[in-house]
Amino acid sequence: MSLNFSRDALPLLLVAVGALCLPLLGNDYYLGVGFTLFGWVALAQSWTLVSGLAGYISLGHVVFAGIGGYLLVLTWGAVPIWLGAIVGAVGAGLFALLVGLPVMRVRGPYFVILTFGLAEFAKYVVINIESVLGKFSRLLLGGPALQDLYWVMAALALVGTFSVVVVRRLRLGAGLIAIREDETAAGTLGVPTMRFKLIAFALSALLPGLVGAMFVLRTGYFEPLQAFDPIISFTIVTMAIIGGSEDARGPVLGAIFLVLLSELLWSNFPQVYMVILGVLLIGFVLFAPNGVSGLLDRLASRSLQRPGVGLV
Amino acid sequence: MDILLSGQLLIAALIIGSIYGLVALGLNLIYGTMRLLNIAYGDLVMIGGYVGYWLFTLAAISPIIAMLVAGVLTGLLGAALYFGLFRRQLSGRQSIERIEANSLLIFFGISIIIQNVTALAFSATPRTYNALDSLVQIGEISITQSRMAALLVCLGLSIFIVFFLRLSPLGLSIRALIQNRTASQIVGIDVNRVQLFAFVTGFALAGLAGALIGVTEQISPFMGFPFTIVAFVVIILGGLGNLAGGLLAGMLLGIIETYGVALTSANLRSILIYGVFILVLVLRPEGLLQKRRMT
Amino acid sequence: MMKSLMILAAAALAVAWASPSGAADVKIGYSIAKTGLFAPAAPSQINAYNLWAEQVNARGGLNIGGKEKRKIKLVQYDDQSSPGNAVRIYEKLITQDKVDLLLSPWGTPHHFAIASVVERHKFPMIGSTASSVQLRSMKPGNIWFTTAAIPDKLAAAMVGLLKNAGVKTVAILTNQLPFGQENKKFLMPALKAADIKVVVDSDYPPNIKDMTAILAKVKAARPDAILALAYPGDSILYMNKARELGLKAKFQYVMVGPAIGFWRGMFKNAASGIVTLGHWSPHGENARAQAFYAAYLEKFKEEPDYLDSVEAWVSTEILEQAVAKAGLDKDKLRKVISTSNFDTIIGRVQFDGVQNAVTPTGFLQIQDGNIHIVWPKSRATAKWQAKPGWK
Amino acid sequence: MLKVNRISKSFGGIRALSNISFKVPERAIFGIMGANGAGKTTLFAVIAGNQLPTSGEVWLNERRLTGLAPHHVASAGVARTFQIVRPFRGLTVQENIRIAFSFGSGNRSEANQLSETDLLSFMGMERFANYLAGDLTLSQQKRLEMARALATAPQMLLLDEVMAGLTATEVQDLIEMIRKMRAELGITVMIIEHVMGALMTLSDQIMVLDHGQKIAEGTPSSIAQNPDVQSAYLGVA
Repeated sequence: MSLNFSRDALPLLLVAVGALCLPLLGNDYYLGVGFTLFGWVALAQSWTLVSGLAGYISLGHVVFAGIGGYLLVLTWGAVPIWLGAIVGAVGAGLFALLVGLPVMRVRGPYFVILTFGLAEFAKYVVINIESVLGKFSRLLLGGPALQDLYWVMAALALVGTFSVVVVRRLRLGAGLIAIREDETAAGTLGVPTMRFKLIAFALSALLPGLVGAMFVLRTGYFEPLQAFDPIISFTIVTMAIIGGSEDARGPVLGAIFLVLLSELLWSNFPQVYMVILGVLLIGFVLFAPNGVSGLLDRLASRSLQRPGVGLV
Repeated sequence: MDILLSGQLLIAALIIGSIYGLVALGLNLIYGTMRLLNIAYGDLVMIGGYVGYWLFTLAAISPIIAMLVAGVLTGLLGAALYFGLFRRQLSGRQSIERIEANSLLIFFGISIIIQNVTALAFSATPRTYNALDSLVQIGEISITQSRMAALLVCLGLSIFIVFFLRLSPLGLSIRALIQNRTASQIVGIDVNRVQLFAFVTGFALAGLAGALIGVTEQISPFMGFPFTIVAFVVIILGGLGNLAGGLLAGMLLGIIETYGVALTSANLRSILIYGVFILVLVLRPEGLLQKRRMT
Repeated sequence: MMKSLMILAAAALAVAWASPSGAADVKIGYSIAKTGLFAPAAPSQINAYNLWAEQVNARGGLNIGGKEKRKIKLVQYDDQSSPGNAVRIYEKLITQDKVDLLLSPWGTPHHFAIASVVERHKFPMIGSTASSVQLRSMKPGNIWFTTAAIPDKLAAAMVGLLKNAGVKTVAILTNQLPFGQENKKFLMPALKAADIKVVVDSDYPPNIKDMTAILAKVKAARPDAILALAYPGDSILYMNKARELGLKAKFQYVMVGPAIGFWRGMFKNAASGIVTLGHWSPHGENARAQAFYAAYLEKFKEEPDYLDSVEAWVSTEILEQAVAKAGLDKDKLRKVISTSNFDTIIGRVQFDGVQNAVTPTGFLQIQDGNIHIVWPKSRATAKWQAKPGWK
Repeated sequence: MLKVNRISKSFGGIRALSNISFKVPERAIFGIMGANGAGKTTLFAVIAGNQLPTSGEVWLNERRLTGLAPHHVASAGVARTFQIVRPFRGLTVQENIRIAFSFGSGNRSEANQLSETDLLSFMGMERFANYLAGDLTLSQQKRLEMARALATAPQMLLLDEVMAGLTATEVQDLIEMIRKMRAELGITVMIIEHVMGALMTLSDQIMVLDHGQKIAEGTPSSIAQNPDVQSAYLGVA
């Protein structure tokens, strides 16, 4: 049961050391980049729990961030901010539990499309609630400073990374991987498939709820169309594919890779950046399906005996 | 209540339904035969829109002709993509689940590329043009020529394709491929050729529909996504891979869009559509019109 | 680990160095949507900024406090339509790129999102394409809004115009996006107070694809006026369908859309008589307005957007005049912007707190292919006319 | 040990199983034969909880299995293999087995105290321990499936055509192995097989299905002489 350095310790170290070092660079810009980076790490790690491990690819993970953000907005002023954020996370988790029962029965491409549809559905429900409440976008004035948000987000990224490292070592993780590989076989071998899928789905909703709340605090502004923007879901998937979704390394490497790339290119060539992103995505899917971390593994060992998923 | 009985509402439902049906038909053809989830589909509609725009603006060519050009162009793009990216994927030993998941991501990449190359080439500024805009009067109902054309072309083409698939030898092999891939190979169907045909036809239909849609909407590099969503909703309702089911589901969605709104309230439009979509997926993932499959 | 951090740092530095920063240039930064949801809306604003920088540089550069002239270098980033990215970009512009001045991003959400950034860094910025009553809750001092189209004022002005046109009944169709909802919220009580009856009131989602059902109800109700609180996409739906159904209301208001060049290109004569939101027209006496219109048309081969291009241009005019007085010192600049009078294409502008205290809220009408101010009467370039019917 | 009571299963209008009843005594090797589409695999799916029967019940000793989810059936002590193999392709052989170990029935009998390594050597797969399951040959994958099923420490094992496509020597090895399972681990075996010779030598008892109906049950020799079986299955008119 020893800790595998590359799979487990590396991503944790990357996040922890990164979180401590970025503020040393001195200005808001780096904190801002860090905030975004860690936000993506937390989201992509959460996604990995259900989509990487159990293989149920969610194309609607933004729904949890949106719900978290919206609950924070609804409780704004009534409860302390930290409590509002926690309400957001719990709300997102409960929502996952509730819809998970029917949703997690649906498989393959149906599941992918269903999660997408679910996020859009939730978006329009929130738009209608806001319209009934007579609200037209919400302005939250006097939220926490960037510094504070940065540390919270860094902590969320660390928790997210840790959760993937831990879950992979639990029976839960082994069961989820078995479900991904072959759900029917997993069931006959004694894996309680439905229960595990539900747990994974609910777990994968908690952190995004908090991240969504942080996003809202960062801009001080809430509008459903932005909070439930499907691009967020797509970006999560892209990061996981480019990084690899087998273990906790993938989301960290994917997020770093994409954020760096965007900081480099995006200034002067926004559309070119997007085109490169598209090319990269296709390239990784075709030639390196296990992402950057898969490439690392391949470099590390060239022997015939393959590493499998590294279950412990 | 008068509104519900009016011909105007009926024809609106038919127009939307037939556009949805045709757009979904192309997507379904590609999914059915190859299990590829083309989420760049709406972007092909966008390309069709631009072809119509430029041909009209630069050479005053009618959208009716432009739609054929658009169909050929997107069809060629389809052929290029098929040979460049997908043929290898499809002939490998990968499992269907793997192909589906991969294709989703590859097409997402293609979608980003198409959108942004278009934005680089033509800028993000929306474009519109004024063509086929005189009103046609049919009894009580009046309708612009462009929408009339959309109705006739989409409906006609859809029906033609469904009959083609039922009656022609090539259509038969496409249906065989949709039913059972391995068996098709065994009975000697040239799977590669049939796939190429379905892929190219699917792409061409999107471009063609796009040229018609572009007459009545603003054209911009990012206009495609809603069409992708709608097409997916439609083919889920009709059953993934079920071509005739998709056409009927397109009509059904057109009816929800018009009569649903008339009966309830317009602000519930998207909730209604996504609600039906989610219910169908959860309760009958094989589609409203598909028989339950033996497991 | 350290390696990737170093890469991160190196990358950021590379970006900073890559932008040539000769002492002679004034760096002016902004973020805008080049990709994503809002990308189609952004060019009207980008064009205005580019035209301004080009004209200023052709005049020898930006007048800094009356002492020197320096060439303008625009630093533009894509915010991918996300307010969160806009926040990050303005932080980068201020702390990393160390720009001398800021221009505003596109859209209300983005303005609101970056308000706290300019406030924290005490960096004055003149806003442009944003409107909401909520902007008044922004802390004054580092952000200002040029718009006169704030929904509560709009409601009052609209009622004035409706009464003037002899309207007794209206149908209201409202997009569920924030600006539509906000306008409706203020319009309803104002209409009631003025004894104008609302005969149809229907909200619809932003991704609506067909308006037949709604407009059939409107047709049956025969209102004097139709107020379509619409955005560009759905305003096209409205126009197509209203024309097919032959809606005869003499007053037809389409909120956002008609002010944009491409929109009018689509409808040509059919758009005649449509009233829309706006308080600028090139057809008045204002020489600056005529010059701007001519220069824009020549450079971009299309008309400016009567709302977005105009607001963006006004913000550059104010910035230019303020810098000429105050130089680049942030404190002086803040003081000058807060207290001075500016001469712009929408006339004299002065701020009271965060908002434009002078420009009256107005409406435009398309008449024979031209766009005229028809309200308020004091600024009208033409009289309001009943919609002539659909050709 | 296992009691199947009037099981029927239909899909739409098609009856895949009608009114099947039989008993499997403890430590038996119980063979099932029948043509393709006779309902054999459906029967396994119903016993293992992969499919719900339209009517009827399955009992394991005193426990009713019908209606239980597959993982509950597994923890009750019934394991199965699949006609079309379903290894966890992206996992190594060892990982495949480890998963079955950590889930599985949880009540390891005294006879079945095999460790992971024991099991690998029992099945003769030690040297493949670190291979990806997807890289194995078909016959190795079939072995892996059996190993994995054994790792759940079952009281009863359902083997679905594990010999199809194997060479004569491989078949012989497998027969020995199945006998060893019963002898050393005390496992009751139900086996579907098309390789007639193997089924005849292995089984204590054989049941014959035809179009979802049970047409015969008895010892191998009695089955071989049964005229109904001969006409329906062996194609002897």
